[in-house]
Amino acid sequence: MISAHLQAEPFDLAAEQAALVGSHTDLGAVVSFTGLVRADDGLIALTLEHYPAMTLAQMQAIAADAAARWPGVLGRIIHRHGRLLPGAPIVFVLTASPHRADAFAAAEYLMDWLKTKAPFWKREEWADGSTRWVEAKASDDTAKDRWTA
Amino acid sequence: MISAHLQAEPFDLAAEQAALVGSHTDLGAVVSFTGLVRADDGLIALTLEHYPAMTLAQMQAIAADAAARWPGVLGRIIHRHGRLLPGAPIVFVLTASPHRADAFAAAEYLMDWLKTKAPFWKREEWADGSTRWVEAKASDDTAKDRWTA
Amino acid sequence: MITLLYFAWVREQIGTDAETLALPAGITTVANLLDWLASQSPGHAAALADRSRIRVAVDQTFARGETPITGAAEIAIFPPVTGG
Amino acid sequence: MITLLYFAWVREQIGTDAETLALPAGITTVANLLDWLASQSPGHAAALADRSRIRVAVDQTFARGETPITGAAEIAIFPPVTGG
Repeated sequence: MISAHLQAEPFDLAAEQAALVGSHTDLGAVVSFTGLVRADDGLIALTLEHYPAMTLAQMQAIAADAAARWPGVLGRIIHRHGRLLPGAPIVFVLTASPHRADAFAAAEYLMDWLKTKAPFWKREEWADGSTRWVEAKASDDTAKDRWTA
Repeated sequence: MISAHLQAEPFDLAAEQAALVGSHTDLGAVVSFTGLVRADDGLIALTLEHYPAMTLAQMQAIAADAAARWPGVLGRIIHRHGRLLPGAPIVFVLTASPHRADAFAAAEYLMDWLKTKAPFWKREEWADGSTRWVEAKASDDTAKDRWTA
Repeated sequence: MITLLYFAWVREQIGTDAETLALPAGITTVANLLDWLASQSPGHAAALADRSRIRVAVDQTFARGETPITGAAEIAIFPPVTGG
Repeated sequence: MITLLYFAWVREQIGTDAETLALPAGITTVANLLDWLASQSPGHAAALADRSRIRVAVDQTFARGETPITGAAEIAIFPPVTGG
């Protein structure tokens, strides 16, 4: 079971990990990924726009897909939306499994999707007052393609 | 810079992550791995014996090696020793970098080493009163070999 | 009647985040819809000028130019997603 | 004088975690040392019976059978490490 969450609020790494592991005693490996808004030179803020009816459904679909590929993996993915400042946490993936290889593989798979295919659009605000919509990156498409080839 | 720590005490995931990221604003990706003592059927406790003069030095060497392979990565590795109960955290790797691929790769590299090459010996205590020294696993050697081939 | 949703710079260039309208006869695919929409205002024309930069979801499922839209309730038009 | 350290079941079978002793002449490699040590007591013999299960560090560096030990201060003898 891998759950998906879409929210404006920040998330609490330690609380999420404690909740996921819970009373499961067969888990030997827990992997977390936290994505932060990078303070690229002069970046003031990043705003994530999403498609309310579709974005969470797509996140739930990839979570179900990953759970089917790695049946022993428990996990959760969280993505924030709205206006975020540099340094803020923006995306979170947590996976747990008996052994480390599956936990790492599932976390990387989910992150490749979240970074490239999740229905978000990002608008950057710069110190000079300009704004810019981030373009989709070809390099991220390539990382995702490793899994579909 | 990747630091190495050897201790009997538990570690605090959120505090470690906050300390590592600190005031760095160029970090977009933070990966953590937490290894837990798995409660295999009837396991009462696991005791980790180490070689005081050598174990930490070896951990520091692999940390320096990983830092040289992935120059943009910051990190820390923590390994506990002594007697640990099922569910207890035993090993921790934290990496941070501008982009996710390096953070994941460095974390997996460090974990492969820690799980196979770190100078620890593990003794299991079982519910029937017996104890057993854990044997080195061939499968873990194989995972490590991916990096030296 | 069909609801059209716009996101990101498509929304900004068209000047609204949603509109509900009746499609003329003969508009049966995503490609037909984009051609017709582009003729509706200078904003629509500008937003849809470069079709390689436009993505479409029909009833919340990613679609292609030849995807039929007959009977669809909600069509979203947006730039390629940039992920998180 | 040289210090020998034992870990895990090697320590348990030999019955001590450390001993300091003078090596006889001719003990110049790790292999020589293990052969000689195995003759010192039934515990030593049992611990060192299967050399494929024995690993050695000379002055805190992993060593092989042919590694010279002349001048070494500390030699540790232990099972293959099992990691964390």
